[in-house]
Amino acid sequence: MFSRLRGDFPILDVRVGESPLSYLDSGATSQKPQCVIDTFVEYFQQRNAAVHRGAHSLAVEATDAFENGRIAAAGLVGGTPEQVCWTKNATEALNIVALGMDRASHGFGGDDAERFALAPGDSIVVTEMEHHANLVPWQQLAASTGAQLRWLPVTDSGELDLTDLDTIVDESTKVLAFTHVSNVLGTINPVDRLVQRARAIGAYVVLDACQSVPHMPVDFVDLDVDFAAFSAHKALGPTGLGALWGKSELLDALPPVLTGGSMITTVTMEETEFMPAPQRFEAGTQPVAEVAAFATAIGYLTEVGLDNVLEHEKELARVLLDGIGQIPGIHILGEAEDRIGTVAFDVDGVHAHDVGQYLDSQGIAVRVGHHCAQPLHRRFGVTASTRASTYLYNNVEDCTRFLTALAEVRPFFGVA
Amino acid sequence: MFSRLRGDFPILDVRVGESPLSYLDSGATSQKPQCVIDTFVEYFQQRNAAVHRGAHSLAVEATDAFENGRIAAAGLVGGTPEQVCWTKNATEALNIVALGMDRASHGFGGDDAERFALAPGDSIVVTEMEHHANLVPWQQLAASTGAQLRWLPVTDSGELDLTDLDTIVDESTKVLAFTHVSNVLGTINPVDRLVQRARAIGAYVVLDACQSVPHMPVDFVDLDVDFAAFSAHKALGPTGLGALWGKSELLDALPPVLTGGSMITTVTMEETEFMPAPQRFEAGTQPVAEVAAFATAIGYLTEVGLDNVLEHEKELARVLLDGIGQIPGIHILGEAEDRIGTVAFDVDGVHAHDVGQYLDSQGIAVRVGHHCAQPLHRRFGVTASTRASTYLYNNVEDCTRFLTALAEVRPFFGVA
Amino acid sequence: MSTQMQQLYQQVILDQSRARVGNTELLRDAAGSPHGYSHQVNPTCGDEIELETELREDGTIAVRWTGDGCSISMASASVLSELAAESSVAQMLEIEGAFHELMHSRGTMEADESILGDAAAFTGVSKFPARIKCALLAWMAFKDALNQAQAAREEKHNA
Amino acid sequence: MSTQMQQLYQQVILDQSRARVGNTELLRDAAGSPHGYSHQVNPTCGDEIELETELREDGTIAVRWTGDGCSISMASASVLSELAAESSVAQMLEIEGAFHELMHSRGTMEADESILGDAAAFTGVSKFPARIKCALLAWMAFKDALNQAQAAREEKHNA
Ligand SMILES: Cc1ncc(COP(=O)(O)O)c(C=O)c1O
Ligand SMILES: Cc1ncc(COP(=O)(O)O)c(C=O)c1O
Repeated sequence: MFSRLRGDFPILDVRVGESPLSYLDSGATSQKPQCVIDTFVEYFQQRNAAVHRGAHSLAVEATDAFENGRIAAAGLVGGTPEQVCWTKNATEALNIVALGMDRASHGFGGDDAERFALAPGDSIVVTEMEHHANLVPWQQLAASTGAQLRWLPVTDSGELDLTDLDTIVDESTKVLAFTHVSNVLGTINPVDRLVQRARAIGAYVVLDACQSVPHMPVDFVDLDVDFAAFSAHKALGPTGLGALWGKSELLDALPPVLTGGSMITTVTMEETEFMPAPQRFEAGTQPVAEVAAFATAIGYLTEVGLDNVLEHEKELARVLLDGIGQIPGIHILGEAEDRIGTVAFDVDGVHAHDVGQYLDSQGIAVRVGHHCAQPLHRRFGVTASTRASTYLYNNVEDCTRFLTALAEVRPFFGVA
Repeated sequence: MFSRLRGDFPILDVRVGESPLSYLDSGATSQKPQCVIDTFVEYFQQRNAAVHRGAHSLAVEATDAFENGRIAAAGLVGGTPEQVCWTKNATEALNIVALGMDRASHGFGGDDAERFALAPGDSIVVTEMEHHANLVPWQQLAASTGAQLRWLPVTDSGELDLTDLDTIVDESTKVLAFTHVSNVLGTINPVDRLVQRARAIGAYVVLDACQSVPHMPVDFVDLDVDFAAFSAHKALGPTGLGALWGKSELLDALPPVLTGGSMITTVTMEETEFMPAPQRFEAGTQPVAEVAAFATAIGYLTEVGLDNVLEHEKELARVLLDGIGQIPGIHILGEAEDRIGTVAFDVDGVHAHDVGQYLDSQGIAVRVGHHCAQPLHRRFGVTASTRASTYLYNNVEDCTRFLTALAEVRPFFGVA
Repeated sequence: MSTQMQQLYQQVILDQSRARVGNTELLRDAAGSPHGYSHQVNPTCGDEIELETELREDGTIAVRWTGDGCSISMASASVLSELAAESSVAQMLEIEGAFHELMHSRGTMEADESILGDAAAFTGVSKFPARIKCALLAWMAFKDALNQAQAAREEKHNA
Repeated sequence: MSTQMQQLYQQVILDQSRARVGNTELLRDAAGSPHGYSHQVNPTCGDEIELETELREDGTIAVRWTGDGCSISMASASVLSELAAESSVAQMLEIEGAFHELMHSRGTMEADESILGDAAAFTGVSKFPARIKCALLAWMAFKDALNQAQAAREEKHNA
């Protein structure tokens, strides 16, 4: 199955200079199958209009496309369509939660929102492996409310160190925010264990699901998290779209951050009443074509089966880990057993940027740098790493081409 | 010229039931020429990647596409590319300013941001004709800082009533936020006069340029505003994209609202330093395909010439105003001389929703409701209106089809 | 004129939208019996209704409303008021359920006139997704206000 | 191996990236003469440089830096330090200007070796937009630090 579906992704036929392309940067953003591209074309050629606003036929069709996207997303991650709020990316989704709590802490949202208020003496817990998108907003919330920011450390093998879980997450903890899967290490974190602890002390759980939703079956209801964020562009969907998922009763109580049209009931010059979720978080004209295209992407992913995707990636991860292990002078960051097909590493004596450049000259696209996780890199004593990340369209040949080129890197730069 | 370019818009060939489509709802969102759609296809088939992040060739091409969009936008509205910050829509852009000032008022952004701090005793001035997107965020800022919200009233003819300008905008005023062109009345407001007053008392000027940028030549540098917002989807561009424009020294000082990846320089677990504009406002993965497509849209608009677009729309407005004036029982909202091709009206005895439904049955797409301007409708003593709004692809035939159908509305509903 | 338009704007609807049965000043706390009040807004178009229900001693329901909206929403409030005048609470709940189901059928359902009475005239609305909310506005207000009236009655009993 | 790669990674660059001329502990306020300091970060990849310039009495410039980055950025800092040791302030500003222009030429310019010396080896970098910042990192720090050193000298004169 996986060898056949490569043909659905036109970009895989692009050549880089004289080389074929091996795209191993899906952790940053995924490529799109033709059916997703077609949905864009079809939407703009046949049904483009503002949603939720007009009585005219195009507007009705556009609204249908938009709301069907919500239904598809709820099918993908669990819960009801009203629990899915569209955002520009996952970063906005995480910010909506942190900034909504900020506003609640400053008296917005009335009694309903009081449950989200933080104050000095409270704590927010994140982890040392967070993407900046799930770290910086919490730093800002801590700064704004006087709450303390704490974090769970990471072990040498790239897993969360839960030794002190019960002291780090304690009675003072109001929010526990962590990533489902590390975008650098590929580690799948034990959501159950963390949710259990949060429930025991009554903290809200915010899950960064950016690297899980595209790569494995995920059900936020089963996981029993309170809020979750993911982005469409990493899951075969278009750029310009992410989603915030939340428990309805919480979403309806959280003060909105971006305000304006389409999220209000009554507006006078003096004051405004907001709609319930999801509209309350969807101010202004929405990414409608993007939602329509994402619905197609979700259909595609569901057809393939996310359990199959995970299995396929685990196989590729095995090939990558084994292969890299045989090349001298390369240190893998984190070797967790439970993982997706993402592997980051450091090359002795050659900076990641140079590694990436060399691989690119062979048509192999990887990501280099800190991957928006500076603290995690600091934890491993490096400022940058090279990351190969796979997806359902990658095959063993991509991996072996990558490994062959990687073995040439240190000789090329004269350090072996 | 204008008759020829209709062929560039595939959606205009869609049929609504048995009728051809007359799309008169461009005030809500515009249709897209084929070249813009093609850019999407080409981007996703050939150059899709995360920008500003990878060293690999696709990432370089994607970054080029993204940054060339910024150059194109600066070409459209004046200033330098760094003055253009991409947002999800114009609503986000306006919120970035209001929420940035909110954060500045609460001590964020250090000394540089102090100039944006508001406190009790200060005032914020808007107008009675604002879209909710340029009203609600300022209400929120007033609520959060204790500043007073004031507004300029609207005359019966649908223009800003500037009689009391000097007392409404006074020494206490820190922000003057107003729309360049009303999305309901079509009125073009006298930016010069308002900017002059704001300069005299040292207030920041925030211009909602959503309805001007698509329909007429606009140069924010010439207008001498401090911040401005517009959206791509109303200007032949894709959904999911808007822009905040600002003076560089102000953008660099305004505290960011959404935080996360790609907008930081250094992140530790404890704290974060932000990049200057535009990156400081572009957290997370950006709408890259959308920016690429918008660059194509800008090229198209520039080729046609925005002075020609305005002239064309003024002609259509004349046809609409004259025609509606001859139908008994219809009241036009605002009859400003200086206007774009947007006309809203109230039909005696028939609710706007029913008017729109009738027109739709003839293939004529208009918008009905409050058009995200409840206070303005209240000002004119109605809760809803019907709005016909034109763009460069509309022709006189669209207007006459609309007028013929409109004349049938009251008879159909038995009120004439 | 398309037949869809004729299906949508049945003569019953046009007539009822002018008749506006039940459109009268609200009594609020001046109402003698246990009562409930609801204010519903359709944010899309600004349609609004304020509706109150009063549970009279004799088991009948009085409905009063004021509002502003399109012919569909006004006709729906009018038909609702007419039906309320002739029905028991249990019957009204049955009608409400049937009406809700009909509206969400996207034109695939036959209306059961024996339950719905004049409300069956709204069958055509279900083919116009943007108008379903208009037809349901008064019914949402009714359901909400009725709940409150019932709660108020409970309270009175227990007091 | 593509010829573009060979153009990018000239032997001079590979050698200089290992030589790291000028890579030594900073003196900061322990420096005798007027000096300036700059810390530059390339947010894309995390490359960092801390660089200081000292304006000696005899008109020469001392450059010291510490940093962490790719071969291009390290080689660039190294070449810069070598050039600084042989050049006047005016010459360094000329080189800086020429280097900046070369980097933004996208491969369309011939490097003027008589001005640029070893820095001409970076010509190939200008074809790799993502790497231009790497090559410029040390130069941005140099320009910033030099400005400060000059300001410090002014101040000393005026004091
Ligand atoms: C005058 C005006 N301001 C603001 C907006 C909001 O723009 P957007 O929906 O792109 O956020 C609109 C359009 O909806 C508008 O017409
Ligand atoms: C783990 C993780 N969290 C958050 C993000 C941010 O997502 P986005 O860029 O779509 O906002 C990413 C990807 O960049 C990620 O990998």
